Amino acid sequence: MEPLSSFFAVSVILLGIGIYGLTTKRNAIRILFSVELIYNAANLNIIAFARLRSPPLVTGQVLVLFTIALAAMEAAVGLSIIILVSRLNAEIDLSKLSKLKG
Amino acid sequence: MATSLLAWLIWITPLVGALLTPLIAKIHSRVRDIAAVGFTLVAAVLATMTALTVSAGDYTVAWIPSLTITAGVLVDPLSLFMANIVAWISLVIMIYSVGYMKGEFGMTRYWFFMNLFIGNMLLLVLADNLLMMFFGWEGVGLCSYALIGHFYRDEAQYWVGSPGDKALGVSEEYSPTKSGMKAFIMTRIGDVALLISIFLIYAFARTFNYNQLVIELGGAGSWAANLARLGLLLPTALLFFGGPIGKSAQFPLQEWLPDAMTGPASVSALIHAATMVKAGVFLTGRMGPVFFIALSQFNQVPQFFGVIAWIGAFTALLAASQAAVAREIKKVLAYSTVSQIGYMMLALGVAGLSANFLAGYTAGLFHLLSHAVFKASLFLAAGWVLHVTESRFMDEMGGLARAMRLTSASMLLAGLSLMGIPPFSGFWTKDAILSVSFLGGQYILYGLALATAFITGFYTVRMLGITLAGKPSKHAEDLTESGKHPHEAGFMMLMPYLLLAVGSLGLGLAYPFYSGPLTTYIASTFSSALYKFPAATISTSGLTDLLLLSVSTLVAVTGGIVGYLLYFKKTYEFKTDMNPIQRFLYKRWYLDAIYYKVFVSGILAASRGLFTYVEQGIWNRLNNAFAQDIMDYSKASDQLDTQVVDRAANEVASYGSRLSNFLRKLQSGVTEQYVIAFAIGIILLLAYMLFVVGAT
Amino acid sequence: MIGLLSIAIFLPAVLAAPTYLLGRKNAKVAKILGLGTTAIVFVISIMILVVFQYGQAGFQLSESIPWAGSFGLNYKVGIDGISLPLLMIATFLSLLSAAGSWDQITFRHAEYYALFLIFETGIIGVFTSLNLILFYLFWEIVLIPMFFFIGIWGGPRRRYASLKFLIFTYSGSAVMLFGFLALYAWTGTSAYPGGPSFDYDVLAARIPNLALPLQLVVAITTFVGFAVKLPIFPLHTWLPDAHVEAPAPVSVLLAGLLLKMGGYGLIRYNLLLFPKAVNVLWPYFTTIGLITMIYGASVALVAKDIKRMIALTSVNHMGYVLLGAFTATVAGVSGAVFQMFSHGLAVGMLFLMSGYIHDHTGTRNIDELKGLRGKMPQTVTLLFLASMAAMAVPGFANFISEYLVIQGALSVSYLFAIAIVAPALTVGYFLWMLRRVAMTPGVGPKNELRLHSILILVAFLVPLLIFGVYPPPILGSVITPTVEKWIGTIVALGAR
Amino acid sequence: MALLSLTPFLSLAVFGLLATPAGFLRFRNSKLGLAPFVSILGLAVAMVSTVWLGFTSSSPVSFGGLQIDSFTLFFSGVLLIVAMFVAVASLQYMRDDPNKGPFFGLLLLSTLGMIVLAASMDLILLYVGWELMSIPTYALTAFRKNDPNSNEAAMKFFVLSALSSALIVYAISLVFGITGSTGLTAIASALSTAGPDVRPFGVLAIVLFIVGFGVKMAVVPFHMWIPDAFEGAPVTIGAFLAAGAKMAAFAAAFRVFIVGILPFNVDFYSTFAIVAVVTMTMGNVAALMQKSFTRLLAYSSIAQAGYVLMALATPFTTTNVPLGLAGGLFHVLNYAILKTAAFVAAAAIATKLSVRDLDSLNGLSRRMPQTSLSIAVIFLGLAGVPPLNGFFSKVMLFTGAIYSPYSWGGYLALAALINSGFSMSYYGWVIKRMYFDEPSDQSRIPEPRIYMAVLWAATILIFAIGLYPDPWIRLVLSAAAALH
Amino acid sequence: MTDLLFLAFAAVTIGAAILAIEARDLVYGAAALGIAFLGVAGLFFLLDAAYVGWFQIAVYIGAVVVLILFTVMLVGPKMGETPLGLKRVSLLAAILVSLLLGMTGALANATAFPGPDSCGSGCSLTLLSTSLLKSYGVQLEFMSLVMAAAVIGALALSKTDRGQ
Repeated sequence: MEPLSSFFAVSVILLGIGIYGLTTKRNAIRILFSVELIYNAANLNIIAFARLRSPPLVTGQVLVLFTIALAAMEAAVGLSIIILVSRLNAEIDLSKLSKLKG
Repeated sequence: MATSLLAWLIWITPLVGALLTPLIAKIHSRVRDIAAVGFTLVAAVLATMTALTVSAGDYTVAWIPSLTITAGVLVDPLSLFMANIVAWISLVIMIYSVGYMKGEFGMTRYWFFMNLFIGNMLLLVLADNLLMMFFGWEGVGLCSYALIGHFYRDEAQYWVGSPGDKALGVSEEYSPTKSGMKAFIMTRIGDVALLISIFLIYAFARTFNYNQLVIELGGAGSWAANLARLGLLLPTALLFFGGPIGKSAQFPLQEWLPDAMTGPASVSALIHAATMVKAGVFLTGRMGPVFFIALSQFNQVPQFFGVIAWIGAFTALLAASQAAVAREIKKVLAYSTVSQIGYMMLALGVAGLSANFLAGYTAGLFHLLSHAVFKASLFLAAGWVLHVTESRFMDEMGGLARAMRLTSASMLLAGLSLMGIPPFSGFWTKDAILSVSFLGGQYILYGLALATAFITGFYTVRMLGITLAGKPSKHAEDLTESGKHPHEAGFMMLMPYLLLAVGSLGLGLAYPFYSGPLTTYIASTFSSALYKFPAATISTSGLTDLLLLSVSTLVAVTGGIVGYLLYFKKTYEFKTDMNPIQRFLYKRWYLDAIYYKVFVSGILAASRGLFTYVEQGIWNRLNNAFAQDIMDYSKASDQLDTQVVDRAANEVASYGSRLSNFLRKLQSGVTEQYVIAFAIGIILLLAYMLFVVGAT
Repeated sequence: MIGLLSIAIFLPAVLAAPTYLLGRKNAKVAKILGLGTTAIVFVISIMILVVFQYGQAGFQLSESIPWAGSFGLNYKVGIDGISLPLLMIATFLSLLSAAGSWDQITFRHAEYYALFLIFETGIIGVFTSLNLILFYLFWEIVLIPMFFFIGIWGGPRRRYASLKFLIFTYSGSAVMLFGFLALYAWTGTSAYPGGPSFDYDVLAARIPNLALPLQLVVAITTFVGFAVKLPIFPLHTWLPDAHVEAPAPVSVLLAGLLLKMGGYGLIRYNLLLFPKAVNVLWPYFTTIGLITMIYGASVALVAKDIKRMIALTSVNHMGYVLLGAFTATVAGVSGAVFQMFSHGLAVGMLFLMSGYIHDHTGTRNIDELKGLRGKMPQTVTLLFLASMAAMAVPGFANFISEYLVIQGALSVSYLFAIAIVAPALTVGYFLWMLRRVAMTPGVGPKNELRLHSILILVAFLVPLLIFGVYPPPILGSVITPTVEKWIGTIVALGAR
Repeated sequence: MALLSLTPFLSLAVFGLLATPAGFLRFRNSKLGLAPFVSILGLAVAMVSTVWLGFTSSSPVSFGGLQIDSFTLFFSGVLLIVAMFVAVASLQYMRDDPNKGPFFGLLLLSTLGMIVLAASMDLILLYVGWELMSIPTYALTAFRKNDPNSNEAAMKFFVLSALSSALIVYAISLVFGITGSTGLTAIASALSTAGPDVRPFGVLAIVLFIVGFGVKMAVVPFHMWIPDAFEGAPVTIGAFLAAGAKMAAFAAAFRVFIVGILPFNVDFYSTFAIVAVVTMTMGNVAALMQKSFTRLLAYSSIAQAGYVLMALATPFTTTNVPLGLAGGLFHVLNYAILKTAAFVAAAAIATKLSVRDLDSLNGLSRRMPQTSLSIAVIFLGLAGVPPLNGFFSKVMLFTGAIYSPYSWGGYLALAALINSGFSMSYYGWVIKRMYFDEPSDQSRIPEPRIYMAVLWAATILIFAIGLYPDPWIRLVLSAAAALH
Repeated sequence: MTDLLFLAFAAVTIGAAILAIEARDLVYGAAALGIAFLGVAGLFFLLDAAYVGWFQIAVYIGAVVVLILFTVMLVGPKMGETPLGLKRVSLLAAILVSLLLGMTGALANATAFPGPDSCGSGCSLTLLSTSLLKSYGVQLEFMSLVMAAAVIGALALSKTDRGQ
């Protein structure tokens, strides 16, 4: 089996892509993508950590089940907010959503 | 104890009287006047009774316990001598005031301050310690200030100085309020020196009490020794003398007294001739012996007493020279007072310089007595003359002798006494001073004093000649034409100065009889074993005495003759174009102007600078700027604040609001920028944890 | 058991609520309740005066109730010879100021008197509390009513002045609080059995064992807090603004009492708690005091507004307190305490008078006040007397106090002879003011104060004169024994 | 019976679920409907049971990862007060909203999530609680559906909050990786023996936890959503976010750091100290120039977060007394009351004046005297003026800092005190506006009774806690001890 | 074998993730995101977490991606995205991310990882289900409440109110 460092590397790269997306993208939905990628990175980490230790732990899988479910629910509410925003505003471009400031 | 209460009451009575005056004034103005005189009378009687019944001693009560300071009344020959002079002359002048001040406004205030003054003066004289003395000292200064400015409405008739008088561009005209303030501040300079000295003495002696100070003099561990060890004894003594210099108007603080003539004549007579200005002489007399003993242990006597003597002699000459050209009658008298006090100081100074301390000492005090009498008389008479002629300038008088015989006679008597013509009291006492300086070997001082005597003769005759003799001036004639004939004063006013003038003659006639006993009496002040004065008496031959007497008389008479020749025959006219010497003297040697330029203008300029550049310029701005910026922002809603607030924003302090604004603008509302900040935050935290805290 | 002190402290605050509620409908009720309460408190303070045992050095009438004991906080009050004069002047000036407010406050009476009573609670509390946090609590309570006094009832620049006042003093007290908390923490270590505490007596016993650097830190930080209130030279700029804008009765409180809080704190907390630190710091503190004295006097010399001038004299006079306190001599400290007492009365009178004059003439500009004598002869006489007191003319209590301070300073170092410049300058600016205001020919019709106003002003004078001539009742049997004891203690512990 | 300890949770869950359907029922023809009363009843039951539990239960009770100890009860009390105030104020504020059922339902569920956060001794539960708290607040922030500001606020809030949730999960993953457990006690024991090789992961986890919690705690620089969200959200929800969500995040942080990570030999204290100073300074400085009342409140709440952070920087004294921690908890209580009340006052102003500009506050004392008075009291409390409640918690916090074993403790306290002094400039400025400035419109404005009830209740609490702090200090000390 | 599979899954995941972020069309992006989720699920399979893998596919692809697609459809015409005005921002982002990655990499390098072990009972589904229901019952309860809340919230937000 691959060593933990490989999985960790994938996880960190996913985290990086997520943060990159967050910082450079302006579309709300795409920002949601980025957040989901970070979740996946974390989940991958957990599973890998749980499996690649002696003895392997089942708790990791339980944790990931929770995070997957909760992230999905969060995404659901987030998407409904996006829909709401799109109703009143011309677009869901976050850089245009800057009436509240300073 | 019961009898010592008499001594306490001497100074308490007039003080209480002063406080009661406003209340009594509510009853009737007449009652008020009588009561005011009455309080003084009680004080005078008490003073005499004390002298007769109370045994010498120091009567004390607790006062400031944290420093074990007591309050007390010191009954000894010196204090009683002074107290009696002060109280009785005050009484005479108070009586004069009843007539003189009739119908003037602010009489309640006048009586209040007069009695307050008398009370404080008596306190000054009777106090048994320096601190209480200082109370009185400040009190008389304050009353003087108030009374000089009595005519605070500043009507031109009460000013001093000829219209347009200027020296070095500084106006030499003084209104009552201005001169009052000048007097207070100038004397205050001396007071500061005095206060420092008192503190220094206290710091080492741990007492203010005169007797204690003397008792603790002896030995190596005494306060004087400790002061001397630090080299502070002589400075302390000299600083102490600063007080007398200021109060008694000696050089270099003599300039306030001539201008103090803006006060009513009675005030001038009481405060600026007879009593307060003598406080300096008294204090020197009080502490002089103490310093003498103290300094003699360290051979520093000549330095201190030399200063006194030289200042006295120089002031005498300086003031006399100014009196010789003065235009206003009261100013002549004021200069003369300064000059005569200079004599007294000279005497006290020479006392320390010569072998026989007591001779000089008593000469000074005797001159104090005789001067008090004749100068009070002169002032009071001058007051009447001023009143009658409605002018303060001598050149607007003239020929008064015909209409006012008694006044003229009394002025003549007192004037002769001032000149030092035998057998008037002034002759004896001035001669005593001259002879102690001569016999003490101080020939230069003697020369100065002799010169002064010459000028004194001159200016006295000049004054009498211009005012009393000759023809009436144009001003006087105008007055007569308008129906205001010069006339004699009423009894209540005439009596006081006539009495004093005659008294001056009487004192002179009786001098040979009482001088011996009185000397002994005053000398008994120093009966304590502590006063180890040089015992040597100056042995003089009768011939020397006679010679000295003749010389001084001759000099005074010569001066008088010069004056007579110049002023008795001609009508005097005041001319603005004077020869250089006259101008120099008339402008008061330019001392006043220089003082003003240096101190008043200088200090004001400095203060203003401090205010403008430091207070407003730096601190206010620095501190304001922060609040300032808040206000700037609020201008939309609050115009007023911004308009009032100084708009100069300070760079340093406005950082706060600028930063705040910067942070506010940083909040751009754009989410992606928030995320960038977020990412930067993570990096910084991680970096800190890794590199500073250390991950491994 | 609630003692006299607690009653004196809390009675005003308790009565503030009815004053506000009942006074809202009828201004007169507010006035009567406000004035009545201050009168009652004054009577209570007289009772305290009766009960007080003279000549004793320790704290008396002490009360101690656990308040937040879990945190070392106790409600602890008591008075000694240092606080008694200040307590008396607090109740007395409050009474007079409330009486002076009768005419001079013309709107929003209910709020005014309610705040006034809260202020009185605060000020009495400051002078009596013996627990650091309790002290701080009262200290801050004083701030808020004052902020409103200036901001609502003040002059044209009131908003600016009130905010400046608030920010300055609050920042100062924040720094001071640091000192208090540090004291709690540093004397709460296991080296000191009994757990951490804010109690004054406990701390006084512990601090001598505290290391010098720590003492220095606490001494300096608390000094900042007190110095802003006092105020000292570079931190004084809030004062002229606050005084000028505040209504006259409030200026009385401000100058008469609020500044004294700083002085009291300096003596009670800064001087007496840190003997070792004082030993290091006194030259600096006294020098600051000296600078403050001279600076205040110099700036007052050119002030055009009479109120501003009086305000700046406070800076001048409070410099004496600082100088006297840190000489750490019996004379200096007694003088400082006595100076607070006498200055409170003198400057209070001056401020109240400036308010009356302003009401009657419509101006406070010294140059415009020329000829006042014609309009208000009695007032001018009183102005004379008050100025004499402030000038420290012998016979007024101020002379004794200023004298004692200078005496104390000179006994420490002869360099302090410079201090004598200050009284000379003081006389200068007062006389100059008097010359322009009082010594000029009277103009205009007579417009004299009413009798009760004059009586209020005279009431200030009475104690000034009595204690000026015969100070032993206050100096000898109250202040000095306490000061002697404390000075003895701290000198033994290393203060100079 | 141990199950009784769950009453607060159960009542919030049950009533929270009931509230939504109850929203469809009318109550005596009133426009309000039944939902608000159901939810207030639920909150009351939870509150009463919490207080009752506080007085009766002595030893901590555990259910799975749920631990009911005095820390939990303390936080549940605080959060319930906040929720109660918010709910009551919302009676007025949401009067015309047709969706009261979901609103109050979500409010209760979110409150439940907050309490779960405070009670969780297990990271999975912590995460569940975190989401239970967050998800309803996203919806609540967007609740003014036709208000673009509300939408925008919700959007920003959601984006950053979701990011923070993701980072927390990532942090949990790392901690799990190191320790192989999600229970905090197990984590603590594992970390105490952790070798140097896992330290880097631990450090990364700590950073991510700080960031994740920091978003809700308003730690600079993760605070930037806060002013926007508070301004855009319905004002009562602003209060809920500022006082409830933030304090719950602190509860989570206390649990994780004090219980879980404390034994780990990494000096995170100085990190927190720096973060605390930066946060309070930034909050105070930025508040100075704000033009809107709610934004000013937002920045002041950021500054207050800085003070509470000191509890994490210096939790224990040299004598190992949790003084700083207790001070932090006390400040949580005081801050929650003060800030909720401040937002309710803002709501009162916003409903009546329909502007949130600070200029509208000019001369408010004459137009809305009760509101102005309570704002003045609240602001003085926030500034830490005695004898108001904020003073004592600050004193404890600052003392704790000086008293801590770290050499920088004194500097931290001094920085905090200077900040505290500085903060008076904008608090005083607002008071000045209300009391000293002239209003452009003199007319008296009627003050809604419901808001006034909340404001007076808060004012009384502010004074009561300030005047007699002893029981509260004891309470926070025992709560702090429960953590340790 | 597993090496190859790992590499494949990892490559698919990372590539799809980048595509999801960078694809111009959001529908493609959503599809790419789904593929990335699939890749992660594959990695889960590799790590003997089959149940979690299936759960991932069900929830992420079955629910999340579908929701996203729906949203994209609904919002559809307003999907425009202003391009970054400044290249510098993306440069900054790249620098930030690489810094983050570098630091994390440095962290990871310093850490010794435990070696793989046989799975044994640790991977059994029974254990998972029992521990989920028994040990984490409370968590599960609360998660159901989160679901309820999410549903209520989503409904309340998407519901069109009368008269509006």
